[in-house]
This record gives sequence, C-alpha cells and structure tokens, in this order.
Amino acid sequence: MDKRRAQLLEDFDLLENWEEKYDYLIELGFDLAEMPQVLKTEENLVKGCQSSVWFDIRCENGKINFDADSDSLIVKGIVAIVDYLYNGQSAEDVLKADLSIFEELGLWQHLSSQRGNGLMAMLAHLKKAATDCLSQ
Amino acid sequence: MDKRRAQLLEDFDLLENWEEKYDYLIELGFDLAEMPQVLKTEENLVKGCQSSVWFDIRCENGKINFDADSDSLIVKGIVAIVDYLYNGQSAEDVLKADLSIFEELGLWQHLSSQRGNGLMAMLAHLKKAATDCLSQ
Amino acid sequence: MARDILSARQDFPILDIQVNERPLVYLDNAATTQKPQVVIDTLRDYYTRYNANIHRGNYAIAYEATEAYEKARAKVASYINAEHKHEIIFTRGTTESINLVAYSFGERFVGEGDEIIVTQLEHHSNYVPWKLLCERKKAKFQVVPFDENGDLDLEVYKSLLNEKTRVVAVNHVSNSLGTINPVKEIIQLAHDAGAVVLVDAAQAVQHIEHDVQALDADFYAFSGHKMYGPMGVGVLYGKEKWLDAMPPFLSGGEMISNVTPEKISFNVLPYKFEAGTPNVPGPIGLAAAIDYLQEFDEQELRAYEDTLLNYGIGKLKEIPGLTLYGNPKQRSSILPFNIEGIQHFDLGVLFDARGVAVRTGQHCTQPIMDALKVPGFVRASLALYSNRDDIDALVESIQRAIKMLKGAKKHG
Amino acid sequence: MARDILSARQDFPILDIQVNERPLVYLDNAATTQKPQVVIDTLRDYYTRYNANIHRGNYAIAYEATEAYEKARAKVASYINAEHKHEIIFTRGTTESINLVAYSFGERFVGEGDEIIVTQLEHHSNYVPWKLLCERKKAKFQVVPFDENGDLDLEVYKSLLNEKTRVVAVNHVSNSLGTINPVKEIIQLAHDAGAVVLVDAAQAVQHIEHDVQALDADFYAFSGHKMYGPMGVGVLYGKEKWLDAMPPFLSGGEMISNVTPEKISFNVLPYKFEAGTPNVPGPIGLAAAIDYLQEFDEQELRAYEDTLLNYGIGKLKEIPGLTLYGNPKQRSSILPFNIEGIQHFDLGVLFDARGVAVRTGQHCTQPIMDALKVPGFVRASLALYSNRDDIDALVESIQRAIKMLKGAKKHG
Ligand SMILES: Cc1ncc(COP(=O)(O)O)c(C=O)c1O
Ligand SMILES: Cc1ncc(COP(=O)(O)O)c(C=O)c1O
Repeated sequence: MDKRRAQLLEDFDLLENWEEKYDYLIELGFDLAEMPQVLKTEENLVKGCQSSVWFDIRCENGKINFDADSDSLIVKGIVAIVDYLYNGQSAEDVLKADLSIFEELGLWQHLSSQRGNGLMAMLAHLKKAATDCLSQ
Repeated sequence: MDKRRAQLLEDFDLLENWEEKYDYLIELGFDLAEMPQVLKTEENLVKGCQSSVWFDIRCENGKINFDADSDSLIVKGIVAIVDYLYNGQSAEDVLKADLSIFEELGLWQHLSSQRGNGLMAMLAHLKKAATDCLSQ
Repeated sequence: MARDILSARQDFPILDIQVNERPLVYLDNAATTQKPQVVIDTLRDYYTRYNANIHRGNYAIAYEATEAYEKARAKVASYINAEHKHEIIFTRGTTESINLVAYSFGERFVGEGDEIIVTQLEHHSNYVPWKLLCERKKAKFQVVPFDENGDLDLEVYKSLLNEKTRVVAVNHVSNSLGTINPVKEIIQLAHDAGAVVLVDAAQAVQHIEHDVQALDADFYAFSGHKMYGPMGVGVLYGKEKWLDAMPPFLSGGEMISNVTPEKISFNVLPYKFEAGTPNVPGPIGLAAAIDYLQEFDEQELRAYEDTLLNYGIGKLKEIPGLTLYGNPKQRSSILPFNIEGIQHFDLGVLFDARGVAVRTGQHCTQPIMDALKVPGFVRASLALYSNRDDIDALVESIQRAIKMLKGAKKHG
Repeated sequence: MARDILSARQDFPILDIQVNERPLVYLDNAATTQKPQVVIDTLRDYYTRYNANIHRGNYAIAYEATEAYEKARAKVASYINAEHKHEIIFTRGTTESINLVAYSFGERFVGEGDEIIVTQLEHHSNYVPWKLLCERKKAKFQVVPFDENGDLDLEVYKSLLNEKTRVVAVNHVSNSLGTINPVKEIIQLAHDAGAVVLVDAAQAVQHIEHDVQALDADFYAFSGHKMYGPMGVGVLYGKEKWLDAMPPFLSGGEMISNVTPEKISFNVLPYKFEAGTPNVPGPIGLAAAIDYLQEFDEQELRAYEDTLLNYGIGKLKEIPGLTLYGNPKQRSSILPFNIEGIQHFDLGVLFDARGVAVRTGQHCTQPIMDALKVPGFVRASLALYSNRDDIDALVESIQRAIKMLKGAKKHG
C-alpha cells in the first residue's frame, strides 16, 4: 500500500498544473473497473451535494472488496485512488485508512470544503465494512 | 432670537477646548431660573436614557413661557440655551425652532448619538405647546 | 459626471490576483460580490480610528461610530426610497431579514387556516421559513409554479390568492434563472386580496430598480455582501405600520426601554428589532458601497449589464450540446447552463483549473431543480466589473472542459 | 516564549489617536474591545485575496475561504475546550446565541408550568429572552437575587431549583459589577436537579477560565467583539446531545439538506444552525484574535489584569465621595462607581473632554440598578492593553470633574 501511495505522489508531482492533474484523475477514473449496473442500487448510493457515488462493499476471507462508480468523472478519479489503495486489502489495513493521501496530493482543500462531497462518507462506509468483517 | 444665537456662537467660539465649553454650559445651567419644586411632576418629566428633564410649558397671550430643570448639569446647560432662545417667544417663532444651533455649537454629535437624551423630546414638547397655543 | 463603467474593475483589488497561475475570472457574483477598495478602507478606518459600541457611549469615538451607523441607515433608506429611516432594520443578511418577518409578523398575523404563498422560483431562504411557519401555525403553504420559460404562472397565482392569504413571498430576481418577476403586479394583486408581500431583493437591489414605495412592497430584504458591501450585514425594510404592530424578534440589549421581573417594554423603531451589539462597521461599509455604486449612472449601469448578459447568452448558445435554462421575458445577470453528458460539478472543477470561478449545483433552489428535472447546473453570474473578457474566458473554459471530458471518454 | 504584556499596547493602532487634543484613554472595554493590527490585517487580507461564499463553491478562493472559516471553528473549539468542533455555532454575538437557545431549546423542552431561573446580575440579553420565553410558554420566571456585596445568593438559588426547572441562565462575569459567579457550582446544582445551564461568558471568555468541559456547561455564549475580534461574530457552544435534539432556529440556505413542498429536512451540525451566508471574515478574524491572545501567557495575563484592577480599586477608594459598587468575593476587570452629588452622565461627558472613554448609565442591567436603587453609574472596564496610566488619567479626570461641577455649584 505504501508503494502505491508513493507511486501516486510521484505521478502527481510530474504534472505541471491543475488542468493536467484533473486530466490524470479523469484517466484514473476511466481505468476503474466498470461497476455492474445491478449494483447501482439506492442502498449503495452515497449521495453527495453535487455528485453521487455508488459503493458496493463485500467482505471476502477477511479482505475488503468493492465496486464503485460516480456520475462525476473527477469524483470517479478519486474513487479510483481509493480503489487503488484499498480494494482487496485486509480488513485490518482498511481500518487504518486515512485521507492523508489526498492532503498530500493537494486535493484535500478541494474535497474538504465541498461539504458532503462523499469522500468522508466513502471512508466511513469502508471502515464500517472492515469492522463488520473483522467481527464475523 | 437671531442676535441671541449669534451671541452664543461667539461666546462658544472663544472657548479653547471641550472642558471650557462644558464649563460654560454648566455656568449657563446655573444661571437658569430655578424651577419651583412643585412643577417637577411626573407629568412634566421628559425621561431620557441617562438623565431627566422637567419641563413646564405655558401659553400666555400667544407667547410660550416655561420653567425647566435637569438632574444633569450638562443637560441643564442645554436646557438653558433652549430657554435663552425660546422662552417668552411667540408661538409662531417657537414653531419655527430647530436644532441647528446645537449643530453649529458642535454639540450635535454628542446629543444626537445619545439616544433618548431628551433634546428631541424637549423640542417636540415645545412645538406641540406652540401649536396648541395658536389654535386656542 | 458619472464614471465610465469599464473603469470599475481597477477598484477591486481581488480581481488582480492569480488563481492556478492565471488571472482570476470571477463569475460567482450571485453568491457574493467582491468589494471595492473604498469599502475595504472604510472598514480599516473604522477599526483603526473610531471602533466603539454605539448608541449609549458618551465619548468621542462612540459619537462618531453612532453617527456613521445612523447615517448609513439614512443612506440605505434613501437608496431604496423608504419613507422613513426607522423603517430600515439592519440584520446579518437576507436570510435573517426574512426569518425576522416569518417569526414576528407570523406570530402576530398568521393563524390556523390562513394561507401563505411562495413561488417555485424562490431561494430556500424565502421558502423554508414560510414552510416552517405554516407548520407551526397550521397554515396552508401554496407554491406558484413557473412555466417552461422560467416565468411565474400568474394565472395560478391569481387563483391561489384569496381572503385567507396573509403573506406572499416572492423574489424580484431569481438567483437560479435570473427571471425578473413582475413584483409590482404581484403586490398589487396581493394588496387587493388583503395580503402583505415580502420582496426578496437579494439579486435585485444591485442590478435593477430598488424603489420600495414605487413597488409598494410591505417588506423588502437584501444582503450587503451581494451589493459590493461587507459580509455580515443585511437589510430588512418594513412599512412602519407593520413594524410597529409586530412583536420583537430577538431580545436583549439595545431593544429594551424598561425591564422588571414583571414587565418588559420595548424600544421604538428601528431599535426594537436590533437586539444586541450590531455589526457596527457592516452598515458603515454598506453605505460606502452604496456611495461607490452611485459614482456610476444607474441607467448606464443597467444597460451595460444587460448588454453583457446578452453577449454571454449569445456566446453560450453557440456551444454545441449546451442547454441554457430559462428564457424569461426579462432576465438579469444570471447565466444558468449544462453541457450534455457532462456532470455540472466536473465543469466547475475544470473551470477553476483555469482560474474561472462559477457556481455549480442546486443554488439553494431545489424546487427549481425538481421542476426542471435536473440534479443541478452551472451558474455564471455578473457584476458591474464583469466584462467581455470574463465571458470569453468562460467560453474557452467550457470548450477545454468538453475536450478533456469527452476526449477521456473516448479514450477510456 | 510568551510576550511581555506591557508590549501589547503597541499592537492596537486606535490607542494612538488623539481625542479632544489628548491621547485616547479607552476604558470601555466591557462594551467592546479594540482590535490588534493583526485582526484588522486579517480582514483586509480576506477581502483583497479570497473573499468568497463558502461551503458550496468549487473554486480556489472558495476553498480557501471555507478552509479558513472551518479552521476558525476548530480554533474556537480548542480555545474553549469543546469536545467537538461541530458544537461551535457562529452567530452575530452573545445576544443572538442566547436567543437561539431560548427559541430552539425552549420550543422543544420548555412547556407550561416549567420553570426557568436567571439571576438579578444578568445583562438584558440573558434576561429578556428567557422572560419572553416564559410568557410564550406559560412557564415560571425565577430570579436569583444578589447580596450587598454583589454576590449571588446561592441559598435562594438552591431553594428555587426543583424538578420543574428546565433552564438556568447565568453569566460568568457580571458586566456591571464584575462579580465572578461560581458557575461551576451553579451548574453542578442545576444538573443534580435535572436542569441545563446556559453560561453567558461575554465578559469572561477573554479574562478568566474558559473551559466548557471543566465547567460542564450545556451552553456557553460569547461575542467576538469583546475579545479583540471583529464586530458581527459571536459563538454559541452547545453540547452535541442538546444541539442534536433541538429544532433549527433560522432557516434558509446552508442549513437544509432536502426541500420539497411537502417536507424539509435539515443539515447536520453545525450547519443546521447557520442559515444564510455567514459573516465569513468574522470567525476568521476571531481566530486571529485568539491567536493574538495566545501570544501571551494566560496565567500571567490574568495576574496582570487582577493587579491592575486592584490598583484601580485602591486609587478610586482614595477619592472622597466616591462609592465603588459591589465587593464580591472575586471580581474581574470592572470598576463601577458614582460620585456623591454628581450625575453619572455628567461625569462621562467631562471625562470625554479629557479623552477618557468610560460608560455611564444602566449598562443594560436595569435589575441591578433597581436592586442598588441608583439610576445609573459610571463603569470603567479594563482590557489586556490597559495600564496604570489609564487608571491615573481616570482618577485625574474624576478630580477635575468634581472641581468643575462642585465649583460651579458653589458659584451658581
Ligand atoms: C454579560 C453580557 N452578556 C451579554 C452581552 C451582549 O453581547 P452582545 O451585545 O455582543 O450581543 C453583553 C455585552 O453587552 C454582556 O456584557
Ligand atoms: C434570491 C436570494 N434570496 C436569498 C438569499 C440569501 O441571502 P443570504 O445568504 O445573504 O442571507 C440569496 C443568496 O444566497 C438569494 O440569491
């Protein structure tokens, strides 16, 4: 996970300006595995103020697996980072997850000031699933 | 009345600073004819926020006469100016009264910002008496 | 001589900053406007020279602060042509002004079975307080819809008005669609039915007519921060007869004349409605903003803003896949749009990368979004310092964003 | 290293001005404090660099403004040691904070036959809202008297507390007498009786302890402008469990999560209680004031202010004919007095002629005046930049005024 973090930071560092960074985020989003339409249920919806995120989280052999998508391409890029860092990781590792990577990427200001952008909610969902997973 | 106005302005002009001006005002107050204690009734009270003024107004032969007093020596000085300018004047002249003299004396800011200092109320009382006097 | 409007830009220091290595293109003026140097200086002057609590101090800086505050009241009164200066109540903003009326007028004059009419074009601040009042008082909440052009349906309005209608609450300019509503007619009709009208002028007072007596508005609310004044000051105008008849809203210092454990009596207007220490430099800064606005010729200013709006509309309409919302009979300062297949939030974020600031989302007008059946849209909004370069930068940003987002899609 | 308190004076530009050809001696700090340069600069920086409406903008200056605003919330939370940052609600001032609780908590938790206890030492802002709530709800209004020293009579308080008591409202420091009330004990007793306590900390938060958890206060209200911050910003702290259970007060933009004609749902804390565009630079400036305050060592600062207060008390007591009001067990920053045979208003006016600014009158505490049977008095009040020169100038002004007024009397 730490290697992936470092990789992301390095990639981002190469980008010259915000337009390029968003471009990169959007590309990340497109590389995200497609979420099966049937999983985009009301129940899996994390409603943000300006964009929606769908999140289907499963506990499989002590590991957290999920599918996710967003109607916003930028948010989808962020979802892709969460996916890259945490999908398929052990419940223990997911429990330790924090948002500092977004701070380091310089994305935090953008995300934290968008009340209800869903990132905090996403993380809360993941951690809850990890807790449930561990107590099974 | 205009002569009296001019006299006041001239006197005030000679005073060097606010302490001297207040000193002068206080002296004016002491020169004011004493108000008979029996006239200091609830009815004659114009209650300000921080000081009280008593005002007994009478219409006599088309002229406005009054006795007045205040518990504040500074306000009493102001009452003395009102007295000097308007006591014994014709109802017509009193009706034309305004507060511009206090502006010219530089006292206006002090008085206008003291909400309910009673000066406006005093003037209103005088004018009402003058109107009543004329319609008798 | 009135000033040249194109020279206004130089008075706003923030317009010189760089954002993401590009000059700021500020097109979120309906959310809040920027402040001219003279307003910023007025605040500094206040704090460095005569900061004091007002109305009760008998010392020099308190006199000066009180006088400046009360002169500001007189200036606002004359700007909106109120009959009396004590009809001007200073609040924090439009929202507080409207809540004051909903609580205080509502307390005294609205009861069970009464009716209140709002419109589907309202900002939440002129919708929710009335809805909650209706819930408290078991009154009926009625909503006038708008048509496909974004104009209010006056026939429905007329049919809703009846002798039970107590209040009609309507904005003069919609912050989402820019519709200029026929408030004069709306007021006339309401008065004929015996109802009072609150005009939400948050988006109007800085752009179009602002004469409360000509409109015959009973209440008129707006925010200083949307008209080049400081944050944290707003205005409620109310006709003397209503304000006199209404009970106080907030209570405490300043609004009291006598207090004993048995009985409280209240101060006269406007103090009755200004409890507690006010934001003293707020109104003083607002007065400076009004002075500033009046350096320009008002008719010229309106013509300038209209021409610029039409330039923007023309430019946007040329963009393939762009939907411009609303086509009202009269529109002020607002450009609401979406691009087919692109999420509005993404547009906002990408514009920002080029220094272009717009608002995206629901604009606190969910009833409008529900009526249009969209989750949100982009809103660019103009001010007196806006110019064609701003519009051109917006258009360029839209084109870039389309390229990035659609390009990615193909590639993905 | 903490700064030398005597160096504070240089940070306040207004203290350099001349009034009536003499240097300003500002001793009306309980009415409002002056602002250090850093607070004034913070406001200017906001308006020239990142003025924007917050929470919903997705562009750079909106991010910056939002972050600064929310960081200010965190700073206030830590200054008063709140458990959660969302327990901090920004208001216009103490008065609005208290009204919010009286309306919203009162709406939900106070009914007919319930009881509310205030004290005879309260400012009107912590007296009138409760009295009016009692009138609206047919609840009983109880007042705890103070004794000849200006201390609350705790025996009476205990006898008033019972299972019907819903709210106890008390100030930590009296703005008229300077009494430091034993709020910790008052709160403990109230909690034992099942009542909640609102602490009016308007005169306390800048001078004495300010730890809401140590006090176990349910609500805690204060004003930015009395603690070196800007005008137009105040704070309401409330325990999460109460704020969660309370209905919203003002409604409109910002505090809404969903709006349809049928149903409104509200946002989470703290936004539920912050309707409309806030005074964005208010909290940001307040945070700058807190940072400034924290340049000094708090214990040192209290000791400094106490020593100065005692110096003032000693000097005043030497003046023949002077009555100093109250002699409470503990006193903070307030010097209330009258001179025999001289009207308090006259003293204030004559002091001003020498540049000395104090307050005269009732200080929004008519119940105190009624209890003391005086129409009003002079109040000199201290801040961190006050010094012995200020006290000496005050004493000299008193002596001059006595000479002028009594001299005139003889002569007259
Ligand atoms: C003890 C006390 N409570 C409440 C207030 C009211 O504060 P504000 O006027 O800032 O709302 C004050 C100040 O005037 C005060 O001294
Ligand atoms: C039409 C309209 N009404 C009311 C408001 C609320 O104004 P404020 O947030 O300044 O209280 C706004 C602005 O957001 C608005 O555009």
